[in-house]
Amino acid sequence: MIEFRAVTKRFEDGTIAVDELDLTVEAGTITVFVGPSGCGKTTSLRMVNRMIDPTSGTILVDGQDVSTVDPPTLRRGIGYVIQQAGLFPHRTVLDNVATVPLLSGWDRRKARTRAAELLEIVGLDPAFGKRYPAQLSGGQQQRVGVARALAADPPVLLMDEPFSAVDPVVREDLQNELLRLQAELDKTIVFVTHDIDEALKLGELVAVFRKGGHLAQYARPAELLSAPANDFVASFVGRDRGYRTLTFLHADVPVHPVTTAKLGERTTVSDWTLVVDDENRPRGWLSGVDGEVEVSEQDLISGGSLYDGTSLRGALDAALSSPSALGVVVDEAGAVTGVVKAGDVVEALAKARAAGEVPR
Amino acid sequence: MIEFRAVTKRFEDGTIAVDELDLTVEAGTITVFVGPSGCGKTTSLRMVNRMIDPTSGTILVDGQDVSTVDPPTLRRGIGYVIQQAGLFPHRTVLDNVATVPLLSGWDRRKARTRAAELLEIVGLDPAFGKRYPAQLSGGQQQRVGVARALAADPPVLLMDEPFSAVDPVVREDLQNELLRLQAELDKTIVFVTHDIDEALKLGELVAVFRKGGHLAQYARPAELLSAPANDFVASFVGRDRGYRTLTFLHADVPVHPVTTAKLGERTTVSDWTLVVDDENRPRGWLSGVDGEVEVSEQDLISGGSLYDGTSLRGALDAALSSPSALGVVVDEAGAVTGVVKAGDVVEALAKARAAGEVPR
Amino acid sequence: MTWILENWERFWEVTAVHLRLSVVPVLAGFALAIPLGWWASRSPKARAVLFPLANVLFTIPSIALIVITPVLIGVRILDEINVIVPLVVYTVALMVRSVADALSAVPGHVTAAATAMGYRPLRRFLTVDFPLALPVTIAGLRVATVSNISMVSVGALVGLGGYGQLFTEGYQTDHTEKVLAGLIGTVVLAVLADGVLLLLGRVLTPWARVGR
Amino acid sequence: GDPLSSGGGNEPAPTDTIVVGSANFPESRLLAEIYAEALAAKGIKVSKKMNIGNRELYFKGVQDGSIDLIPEYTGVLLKHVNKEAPEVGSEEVYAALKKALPQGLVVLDKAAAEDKDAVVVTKQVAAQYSLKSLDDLVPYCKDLVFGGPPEFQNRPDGLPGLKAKYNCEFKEFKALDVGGPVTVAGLKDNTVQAADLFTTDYAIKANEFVVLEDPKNVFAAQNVVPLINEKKASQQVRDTLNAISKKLDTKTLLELNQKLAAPEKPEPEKVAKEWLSSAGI
Amino acid sequence: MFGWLFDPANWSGTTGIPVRLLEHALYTFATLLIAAAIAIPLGAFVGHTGKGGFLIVGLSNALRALPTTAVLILVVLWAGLGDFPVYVALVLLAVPPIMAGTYAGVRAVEPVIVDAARGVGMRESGVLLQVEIPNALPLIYGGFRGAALQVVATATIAAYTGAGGLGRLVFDGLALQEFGQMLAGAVLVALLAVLVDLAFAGLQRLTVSPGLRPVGTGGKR
Ligand SMILES: Nc1ncnc2c1ncn2[C@@H]1O[C@H](COP(=O)(O)OP(=O)(O)OP(=O)(O)O)[C@@H](O)[C@H]1O
Ligand SMILES: Nc1ncnc2c1ncn2[C@@H]1O[C@H](COP(=O)(O)OP(=O)(O)OP(=O)(O)O)[C@@H](O)[C@H]1O
Ligand SMILES: [Mg+2]
Ligand SMILES: [Mg+2]
Repeated sequence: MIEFRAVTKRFEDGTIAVDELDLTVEAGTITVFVGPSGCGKTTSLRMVNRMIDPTSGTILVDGQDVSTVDPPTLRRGIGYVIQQAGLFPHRTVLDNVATVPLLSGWDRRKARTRAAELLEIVGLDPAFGKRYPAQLSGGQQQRVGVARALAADPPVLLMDEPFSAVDPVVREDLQNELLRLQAELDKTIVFVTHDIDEALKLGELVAVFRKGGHLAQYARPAELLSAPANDFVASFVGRDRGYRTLTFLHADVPVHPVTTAKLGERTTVSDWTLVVDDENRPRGWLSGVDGEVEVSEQDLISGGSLYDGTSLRGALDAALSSPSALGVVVDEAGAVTGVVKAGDVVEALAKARAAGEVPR
Repeated sequence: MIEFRAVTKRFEDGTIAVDELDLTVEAGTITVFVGPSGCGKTTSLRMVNRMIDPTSGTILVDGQDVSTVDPPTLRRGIGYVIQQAGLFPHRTVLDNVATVPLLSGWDRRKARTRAAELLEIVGLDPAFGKRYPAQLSGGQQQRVGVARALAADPPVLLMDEPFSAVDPVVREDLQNELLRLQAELDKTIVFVTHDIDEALKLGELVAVFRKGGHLAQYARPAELLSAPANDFVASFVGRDRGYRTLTFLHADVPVHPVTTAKLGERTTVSDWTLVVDDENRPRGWLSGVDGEVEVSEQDLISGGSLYDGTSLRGALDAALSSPSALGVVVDEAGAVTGVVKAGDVVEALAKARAAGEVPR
Repeated sequence: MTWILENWERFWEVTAVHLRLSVVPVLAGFALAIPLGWWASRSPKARAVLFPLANVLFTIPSIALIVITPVLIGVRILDEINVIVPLVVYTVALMVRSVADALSAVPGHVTAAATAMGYRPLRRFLTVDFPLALPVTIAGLRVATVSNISMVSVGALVGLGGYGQLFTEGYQTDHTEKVLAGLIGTVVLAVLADGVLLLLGRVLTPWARVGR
Repeated sequence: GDPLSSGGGNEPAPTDTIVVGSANFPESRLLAEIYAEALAAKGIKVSKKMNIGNRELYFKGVQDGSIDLIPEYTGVLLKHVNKEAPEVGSEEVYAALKKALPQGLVVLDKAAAEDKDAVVVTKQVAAQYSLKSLDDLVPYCKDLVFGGPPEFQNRPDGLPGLKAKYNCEFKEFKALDVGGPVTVAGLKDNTVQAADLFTTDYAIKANEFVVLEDPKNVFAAQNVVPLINEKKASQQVRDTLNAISKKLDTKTLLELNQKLAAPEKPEPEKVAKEWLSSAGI
Repeated sequence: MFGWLFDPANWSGTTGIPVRLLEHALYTFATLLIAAAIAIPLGAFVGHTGKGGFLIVGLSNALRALPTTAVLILVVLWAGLGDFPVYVALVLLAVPPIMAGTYAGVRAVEPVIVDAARGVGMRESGVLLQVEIPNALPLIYGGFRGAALQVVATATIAAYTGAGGLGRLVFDGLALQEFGQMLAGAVLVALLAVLVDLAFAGLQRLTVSPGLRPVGTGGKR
């Protein structure tokens, strides 16, 4: 657990980067600091491991006032991942990851073994261990950065825009990886970003900062979307708030049966028929033909995303994107279990709202 | 108009960056090249102004084979905006913008006057003209980069990830600016990005490339969303395809009347009542009270985006984000004209689909 | 060239002296330049003092330094130390700037990462900052070494100076071959030393050659 | 102040070894080799420290024990220890020198061989102005450029002496080297028309320069003399070096210099050994 | 030393301090001009084409190894007295730093900027002259000032061949055991070096675009 108590940072030149910040980061969660450039996110983060000392106020990590701990010792117990990974270009990937254990006095063998394990944990082939950072792609470097921060198994992890230098596709991978890791390792993570989508995706709680180091809102993502505290938050959270709120709703939507047909089969098509393969996985829709036809590949109308039962957002999108206006529902194996209708999603939302499940 | 005819580029080391590309960029439109890293977007773009020469195939700009034109002369007639702007650090902003006119032999006065005009056109205070690039923010530098490319009023503009180095908020500004400019100046623009959202927002036509320099699909944004040519495109275009398709639909949605009340008024509230100010602009919802009340600020339930009549996407989001499930419709002045319901949007979509307005 | 072949032993002897007289000042000067360069890389004030001072030191004619050194440090006038000290001074003057530049060029995010991982200052300097500054430092060291090899000849003033002896003798007896021999010796030695440092640099900084 | 006048750390070489030094011109080098080889032949441990740049350095070296023995010339050495010394004659100079030397340094017997300064002109200049002696030069001094070592301007037996005794003032003085190749080159390419060279310099003969006589004795005597650290001057050392001085006259020195200047440029050590054996020392 | 330096007698005549200073400055200036004329085009060309960089660095290091005195002696022995040997020796001294600085400067210009220059339609000469060299100027000046320093310091050797300059004071002072004069010479050389460096620093301020100075409104973090 990390507690900011009335923390203020004023730089020598008079800039107030953080202003009377009060905030508690729960143990075992990802908390995201988000806000426009220069709003004091990095400064807040760096005060936790004393890269910067606050002008006033107190920061506690697991109940201990950090100002009473010798900085290097404190830092060895807190993982830190920076933008651009900040890897040591002169050390191999393995040695980069082994850095903190070695600093903490582990013997070289043990540190290396641990480092190799970590590479696997972050999804890198151990063969990469021998390379130098310059020989890795941006996304791979980020993974190494995360592995390095995890090496000494610190309970707390600080991540400052760790994924901002990679392209959107890789970025999504890394985000998913982080969520998986967090589920596994159960760290207390503070994650800084200026990308609101990233914040909403990763954060259990999201702290929205505004210029001058003020905390504009500190809430769960769903609440930020549905009940922004003020215009600044509303505009920062951006458009599609209503649609995105659905991400956080898992209300039941009625699943309707659907007429299916196998590829190659002869069948009588009346309205929309869902064509599936031998494993009952969806291949496309058939429509506009009357009477008995043989189901062939070229008649298929494809498109439409699939709904795997996770959130109302997926259900609505499946329905909206489907040529038949029926969203295909699949199980874990990808087999069709039925269809959902957009109207039902809207209904489910209204119900959830009435039941107070949608935060205000 | 720019035509790629069976254009292939194989680099000395054997990499095939572009493979038999056939593609026509219509005059007066923005065409976006999008695709994952390394798929040959930059290479394709740079063959147009002969920064790279193709291994085989022909490129025509307005009917003329570029390989028959002296490269520097060709380039002076084609605006080129690079990632990170690529401004000349040793020249003032004004001189940067005046570069091409001066190269083409304009006299200094005229070139400067033109440059000053252009700064205004791209939305920069002419006072910036005296500064050096290092004194500008990233977003401002991008604008200068665009101004420089526009200086000689070239009919064709090549833009290679011009906005990738700026943060999302500024980026949105720049995108809007570009759309406004294009509407005004009517250039033929090829725009490279690896951000699919940017591509969908800016492109009249979008060319999706995949690794190895293959063109995976070349279509209008709505079509990419609703009818991706294959799995690669579908997954590259990403989730929310159904929802985002709505962006390109402008079908009518029935606007229902709504009970409104003014702030400070005494009124009888039964169900959801929309509270408005003196100019009839929405302030929030009132609900959960019975009988006559005085409408006061603290009873308001705020939240919910507004629908200004632009696309089905806005209508649906307004309805979904509204605490009352009623999306507030406003006119240009921001005054309330009624409400929309999510169900109606779903209906409108179905109708549009039946009418063949949604591309497959 | 024939002179070298005919007087191989003599040539070898002056080569050895020349080598000794250039290696010692380079090592000592480098060792001194590291802390000074570090200081200059951290403090603009130190920069403002050290750089002009280095310039001025560099302009002091070697003969003047050779005359003054024994007075300052109390050695005998014909002692080797008396040649070595001025060369150390020149080396420091040359190297301070490269060490400072090299250290300043270490990317800020890397040093920040090191600090954040719990490095204490000395260890960080020795294991992160300094190794990363090596490529630029070695480039500076190459220049300093080569310059030193060329400057050692001034030692001829006090009857030392390796190839410098050949210059004096050749000059006095109008013997161009001998001067040329010394010149060739100097250049060959310098090119060899330069090559050794280049290789050393490659071996010590394997990361600098990988990737893009 | 004079940095050379204050003391340095004095740590003499091992007492049983004699360090022989030389200045950085061939004749000095040769004489030092002769001393060294002769001493070595007598079983005395010798080490060499040759080619020391100039008198300031090596004289200081003898004082602080860096070297023990070096061939010197009576006149210049006297001027070095006593700038104002007026003596010019061979015996007077030698006597004055013995007195003037600082504590701990002695000179042994002087040789007959002399290598003194002389005003030298090229054959062409000599012919043009019909020059034989400095007296002949007087009317033309103001037309000629003179070259010599920098100190020649101030030495009593330099320009001041020429002015005082012959009333000769040159058009210009060019500071060159101490009777070395630069001076020779200057004469040859007519940068200077007259120059200060040393009488035993083989270049004079080789280039057919003309040495002008010095009837008024501006130039002091310059007999070759060993300057030695008194502590190292054992009887055996004294005897050996005195024996050398006895055999060494100006003609011998000229011949030796000629040998050194031979096209194959023999090493001085070799020339020294040959001479010692031919002289039977 | 101060006695000698402030004696009015030493400040007049054809061998006075002002004349020596002027001679020294002239050697320096002329040498730098010649060296720049050789080194800048070479360094710029190799930097621009990117071919032969290894050679340039190696060559400039080998040139640095040439002992100036030895070169001077050799040229005197071959070509006789005069200013020519001095210039040969000093130019050889000044070429390596200027060449290395120019090469490094042109190489260090960011590829994006060079790319942009081609992209707006500059010809190769324009890319080099209008973009690469102006952007390389800080490093070119760096090399140039290093060279100036070395030349000022080393021009004393002109005295070795009987020529003028502040070296006269040093050499003559030594020969005459006039240590005041010798030190005065050394101090004047150092002073001249500082002045020359200041002059070039001023010139650099005037000619290097303000855009290349590390300023910026946003500030760097
Ligand atoms: N060392 C410093 N001295 C003075 N001001 C500083 C310093 N470091 C940061 N600031 C200022 O403090 C404010 C907050 O900076 P901080 O780096 O915390 O912002 P941020 O939210 O991380 O921004 P970004 O998204 O751009 O990284 C900014 O106005 C910045 O200019
Ligand atoms: N000069 C070159 N020599 C060899 N291969 C090259 C060269 N330039 C580019 N390539 C290769 O050609 C392919 C396409 O490169 P290109 O720069 O066009 O990709 P891109 O789509 O612009 O990627 P990005 O999004 O990363 O900018 C890549 O595999 C790249 O490595
Ligand atoms: Mg930050
Ligand atoms: Mg690209």
